[in-house]
Amino acid sequence: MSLHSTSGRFWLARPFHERATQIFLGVLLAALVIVTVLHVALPRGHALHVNAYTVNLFGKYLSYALLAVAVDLVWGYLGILSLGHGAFFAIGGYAMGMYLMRQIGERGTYGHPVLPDFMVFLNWESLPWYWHGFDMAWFAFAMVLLAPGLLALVFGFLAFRSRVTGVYLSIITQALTFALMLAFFRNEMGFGGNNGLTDFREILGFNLRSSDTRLGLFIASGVALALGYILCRAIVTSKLGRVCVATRDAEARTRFIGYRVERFQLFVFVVSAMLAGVAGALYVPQVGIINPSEFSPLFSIEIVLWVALGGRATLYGAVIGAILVNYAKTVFTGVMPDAWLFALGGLFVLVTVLLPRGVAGLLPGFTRRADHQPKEASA
Amino acid sequence: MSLLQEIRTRDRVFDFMTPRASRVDVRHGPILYLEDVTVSFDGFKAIDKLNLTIDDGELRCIIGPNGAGKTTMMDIITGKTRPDAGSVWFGSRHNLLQMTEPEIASLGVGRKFQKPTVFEALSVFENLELAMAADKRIFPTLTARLTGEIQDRIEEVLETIGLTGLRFQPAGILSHGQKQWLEIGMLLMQRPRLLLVDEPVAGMTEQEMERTAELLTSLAGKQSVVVVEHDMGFVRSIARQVTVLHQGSVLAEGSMDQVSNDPKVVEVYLGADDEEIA
Amino acid sequence: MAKSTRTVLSSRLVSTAVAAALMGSGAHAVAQENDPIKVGILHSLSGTMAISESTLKDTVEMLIEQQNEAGGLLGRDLEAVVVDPASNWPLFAERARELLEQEEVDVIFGNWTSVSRKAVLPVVEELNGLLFYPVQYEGEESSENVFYTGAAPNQQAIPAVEYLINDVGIERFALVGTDYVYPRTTNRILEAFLKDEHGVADEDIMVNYTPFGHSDWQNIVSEIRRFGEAGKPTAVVSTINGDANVPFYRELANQGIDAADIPVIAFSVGEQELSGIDTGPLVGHLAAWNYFMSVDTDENYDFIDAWIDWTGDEEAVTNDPMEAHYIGFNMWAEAVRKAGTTDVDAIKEAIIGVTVPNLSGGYAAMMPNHHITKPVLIGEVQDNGQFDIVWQTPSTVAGDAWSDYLPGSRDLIADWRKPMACGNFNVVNGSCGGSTAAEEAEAALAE
Amino acid sequence: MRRFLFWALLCLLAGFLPSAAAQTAAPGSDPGAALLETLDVDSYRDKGEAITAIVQSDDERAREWLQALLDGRLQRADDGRFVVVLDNAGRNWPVEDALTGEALGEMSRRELDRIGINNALRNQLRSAIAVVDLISPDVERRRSSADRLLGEVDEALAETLVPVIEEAEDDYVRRRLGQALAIYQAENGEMAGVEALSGSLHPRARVALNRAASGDDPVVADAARAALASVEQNLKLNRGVETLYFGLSLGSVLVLAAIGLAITFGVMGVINMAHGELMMLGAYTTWMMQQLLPGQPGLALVLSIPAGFLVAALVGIAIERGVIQFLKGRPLETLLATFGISLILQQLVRTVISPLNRTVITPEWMSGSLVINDALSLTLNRLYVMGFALFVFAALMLVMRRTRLGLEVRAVTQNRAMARAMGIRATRVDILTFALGSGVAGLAGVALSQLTNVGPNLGQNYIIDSFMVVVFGGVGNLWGTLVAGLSLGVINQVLEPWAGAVLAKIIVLVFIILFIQKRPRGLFPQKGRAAEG
Repeated sequence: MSLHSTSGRFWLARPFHERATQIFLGVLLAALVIVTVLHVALPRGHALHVNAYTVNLFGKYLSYALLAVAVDLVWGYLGILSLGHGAFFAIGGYAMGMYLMRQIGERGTYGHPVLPDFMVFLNWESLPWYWHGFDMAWFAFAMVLLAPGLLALVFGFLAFRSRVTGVYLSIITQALTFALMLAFFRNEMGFGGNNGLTDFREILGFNLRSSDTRLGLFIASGVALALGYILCRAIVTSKLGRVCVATRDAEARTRFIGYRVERFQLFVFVVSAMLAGVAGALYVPQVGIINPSEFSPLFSIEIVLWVALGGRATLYGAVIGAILVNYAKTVFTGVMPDAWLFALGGLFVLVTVLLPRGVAGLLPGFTRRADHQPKEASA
Repeated sequence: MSLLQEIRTRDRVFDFMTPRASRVDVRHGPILYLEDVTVSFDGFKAIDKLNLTIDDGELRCIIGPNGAGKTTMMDIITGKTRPDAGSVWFGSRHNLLQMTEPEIASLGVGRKFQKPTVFEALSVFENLELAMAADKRIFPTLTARLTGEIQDRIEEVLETIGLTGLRFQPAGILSHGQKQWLEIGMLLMQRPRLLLVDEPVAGMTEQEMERTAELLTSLAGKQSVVVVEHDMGFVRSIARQVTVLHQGSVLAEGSMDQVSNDPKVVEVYLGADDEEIA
Repeated sequence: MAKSTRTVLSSRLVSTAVAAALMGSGAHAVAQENDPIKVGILHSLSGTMAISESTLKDTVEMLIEQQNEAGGLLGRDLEAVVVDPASNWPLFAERARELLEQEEVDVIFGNWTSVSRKAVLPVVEELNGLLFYPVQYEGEESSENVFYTGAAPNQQAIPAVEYLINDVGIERFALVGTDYVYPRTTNRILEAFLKDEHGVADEDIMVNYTPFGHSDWQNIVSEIRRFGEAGKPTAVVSTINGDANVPFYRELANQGIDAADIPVIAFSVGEQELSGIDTGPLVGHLAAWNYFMSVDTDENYDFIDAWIDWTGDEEAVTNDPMEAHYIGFNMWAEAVRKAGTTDVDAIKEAIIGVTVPNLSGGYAAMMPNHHITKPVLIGEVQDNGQFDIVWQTPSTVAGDAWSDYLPGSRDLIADWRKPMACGNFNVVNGSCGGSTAAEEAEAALAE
Repeated sequence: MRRFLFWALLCLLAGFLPSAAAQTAAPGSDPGAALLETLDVDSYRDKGEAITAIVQSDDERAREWLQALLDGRLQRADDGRFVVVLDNAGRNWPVEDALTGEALGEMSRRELDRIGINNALRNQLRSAIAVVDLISPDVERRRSSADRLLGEVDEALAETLVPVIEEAEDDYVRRRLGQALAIYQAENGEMAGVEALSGSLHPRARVALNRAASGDDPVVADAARAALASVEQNLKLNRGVETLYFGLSLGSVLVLAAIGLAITFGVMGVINMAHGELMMLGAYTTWMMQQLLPGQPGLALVLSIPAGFLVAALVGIAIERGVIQFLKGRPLETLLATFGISLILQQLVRTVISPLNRTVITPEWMSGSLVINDALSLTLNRLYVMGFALFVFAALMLVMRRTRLGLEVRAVTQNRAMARAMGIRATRVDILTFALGSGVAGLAGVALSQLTNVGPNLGQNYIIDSFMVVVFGGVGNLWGTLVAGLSLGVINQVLEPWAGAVLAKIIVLVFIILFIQKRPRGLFPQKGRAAEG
């Protein structure tokens, strides 16, 4: 029983002693290596050659997977169905985007040394205060964590303190991301409005338009996913993780045995938001643009579907779900565009009705982890 | 009995985890003190000028017909519901109306719900582990390790509540009675000064009832126990002091015989059924 | 749908399946001489933009089929490679990469929104592809790999405003638009233009921005109404986008503003948009385009008939971006013939200066800045959802990549001919790459 | 440019009284042909003169021609004949001869050349027709023509107008013409006009006063300014009322959109993300009805009220039976499932009907606005929507409070088991409740079809707002929904003028988010242990 084998150990070390985690990390590592080898070693045109496009695609999937893990952490283990995690993802993305914008420097179409293009042709005199510092990588990367974390902290503090839970929480998280979307669409905000941030040149001195850099980003995403996964596992296998599950299933009871539930919720919520931010930061350089549509409630809800499809409260389920759905999306929108929304919609219905435990529920050896399954997420 | 002694000696050994509950000041007077407490939902007065005093180490049974406000009273004591008026004191130092549930809980007020609520997704063992008196702030909880001592302690309580065999089963699969026991076990882990027990024997077999009675009576003395119960037989078997609630205020108080002969009480109880509305 | 396309799709299905099996290693075939020429089509077929873009996809497919019936190009058949970016901007970039890297298409026709173009731009430049962009846009851009067959601001907005001033005698302007880059830039250009060229006073210009799909226009319309009560002839210059238009015009009509009092001239309302509006109350309002379905030329009627036959819908309408694709496609085909190859660099050389007939009885030429010459037409809405052309520039206007009215880009020009070959050449300091704004800023920093 | 009006009116007055309108030209050499000939020129100025000529020729076909020209239906065939197009849809158009009026069958648009006009000419034509109509037997025409002449009067017309004003037996016409005259005078800086106009709220009058105020005669200018100032207060008041009206109308839209949700979400606890799409279906039903009953948009609209309700309700039932019943007590899962349904419904409409928006015609009696005074007029379609919203709300209240269904619904929602025990068929109640909520959504759709696009995305634009309204108002409380909807509407419209549309929306959203923190259960929360959940 996992509890006994691991819970005596140092909390961060626990995941490595879990079979599920070992398998997961193994598979992930293998995937990274294979793709890299097939991409680098094999000549272009070889039947097994993985071209830059595909590498890029998988890089994107991996960053989505990390995002899904973040959502599963709050939904699966804390019972908080956040319909606004896209917001944290997007903010992390914008932080990265701002860094990449500043890296363009004089290579912009107007060749302005400081101001990004969109500011030049919208006649901005000088850089808005919140753009300062983003020319330094360390600052920008710190912001990737802090900005979403801070938003989550403030929002979560208010929400959990006043015990907004269940459906209400879901709906106001949705309102949050919707409001942010409208805000970022406004050009006065100084984030490029609808066009967002694009035309990136290089990251940490590497040319973003070379396939090597893209391979690097792909690997980086993989590593980030692995680390994020380990962190989340460490949390959920700790006593704190069990408090979360307790909160999820019987919040009042947890209070009566002396846990300050709202603080635990806040802590996990913030961690999750930061992970989402990192995912966003990895996503942006790979797709080459960040714009407010990442804030759209629809996207946030889609993330939840990935988790639901993969299987709640398993973490690796979230990863599976994210990759499956997005791969399906890539194929479908290519082959039969009209069918895509039908497929997506159908997935939503079928998974929730027929597959409450998701794909992970079908995997062997799942039952042993069944103890962490939510009995239901009720309002 | 001997077993409980052991527990007591044990907790002197491991006093690093005796709850801060000891801070409760009962040198002068009662451990729980409700005065003129009133609360109403949409105009309906669930509790009406309720006065109640529980002495340290007392075992008190509270009975009353449906809607008498028994559960609401517990909600108020544990901080779940805020009264419109009145005051609630824990010992002579702590005003419970200014504290949150967790604070009240860590002060040493343990509650067993009417409908047994355990963490169904967690194993019996984990349920007890969570309930155990310990540093319940975030980071200590995150880094907490399961030491041998803690395991021993949990094992003992498992013994007490007779769930040793089921320790790694999810609490969800337990029978109703077993859940009742588990919840009591969680109370023991919490080591409270005051236990609020809401219908502990509902759905229990005769033997289980007896063991419960035994347990509660044995607890009394070191900890104060307040039992809300419908089963008159059970009440009779444990009760020293009985309080009868009716329409949110105290109708009668005294020994079981006194109250059961009280005409008001008899009248109130005519036709009252054995189920309280959730 | 053209059979050529279907085959492609199925083949892609297979290849993707393979890709799935081998973790997406796309199988490549090195292009042979007799292989079909691959034409990528990058228009959203699902999502919010499908409304506008799906017809453009059909247009290109129609053009391709016509070309094939005419014997293809260089003796090779053309083959449409259709992908669906699903109105999702990052997906646009991904799809573009797929087209160029996986499908190895020879040219791409696509994009509608500016943001999608911006998303695709780096990819097309990195992989050295060809992109024909058919929609009127805000300018301020000239890429070596992109050909802008839609109108730049000086080919739509400025002539339209001049028409209002000279022919209608408007003295007061309400610039109303959706809050994104095209209206923002256009309105800034117009503001500068009105003030500098026509001495319009500040209080005679009103600017207002609304979010996408804005549906409650009561306040803004009544504001416009009051704005129009100052005793000067007033007009609304609308850069309102897509769905927001219906409620806007409805509100105008209901608050009793008709074209005779305060005409609205729109830059994004075409035949297709009108097909979703009850046009009764719109009659007399204006739109500025480079093409209208009501253009009275035989080329146009042929095009319309072909379109109606292709779609099999008697009511099918044509619009400006469709003509842009018509022109762009013919220009590309012409350039291929001229260069005798589909090689991108050869085409980039060959296409500059290529001239093909447009649908309004004139000719369109590809300028060195990768924009084309277009006539500017002003049309008045009629009750049948068509435009009655009331004014037209005497000759065609050459697209201007960099506006003369914006400080940042005043002294920039684009010329992709060798030796200059620069998209943002600064005529003041004679260097490629950016405006004097750069030096100004540096000076500012130096202080 | 306006000079022609003088001649027009003069000869009209001299020429014929309403009755004696028949003076056909001698058969054979039709002078009309020559007249029309002069229209077929490129320069709009020449066209203008040609129009003047037509007006002056007391040819009784003149009005027809002008009207046809105004509608762009006066065209010339390749064979040189002038024709009036009867219906210009499709590739071939039915036409009739402009001179003889005989039907000429269909002609291809390729062989027809329209006589183009622009807004200037359109104005001129309208005024010309107005002048012609001034002495038409139909009083409505006379009135509208009088309205039309506000601000169109010129020197010559001014003189000739005087007798008309005196003779006009309809005093509305008299008053309007008087105003028209005054406006003309004021614009030319005549004191008389300024005085006559002082106190008038009519925008056109204020335009005139504004001009007078900037005139060179200081006395008149001052008087004009005074006149303008005198109505300033009144205008402010009107503006305030207007804003309030805007707010309420937006609010009533929100209420309509949310009220169905208040039933399914508030009462049943089901989070129906497909609610917006049910509204969309209602809107499309309206469109369908208008397709089924061409030419009678009004009737179609009225009929689509029950139809829309029915369609949405049926789909609602399908959703309840097909999905929601399996997710009892799992609200968050319901949220996801219904979201999936919403995607499916949207795409269904896209593929089955069209991704393009559909045209829904606003019936005559709903277009235009109700004139309170010259400065304040309330747009009719929104007025109707408001009324409709209140009607729906009242109806719902009635159902929930007074009917057996309402009783059972409340029973089931409060204690399912107990209700069951009392012999209430809970499943049936669920179905009916959900059907009711969905049906109401359909009604909202019918109303929205009169305000905004009828397209696949209609639903998405309202779903979030509706949830906000319900949550803000307090779940399970219809009154709360009403109050919340209206107040949010008003707040939004009051903010908009100075914050701008986008910011206003954001502010409202943030406000709601914060409000929920303060009062997690909305404006009118349900209290008691039952609600503690």
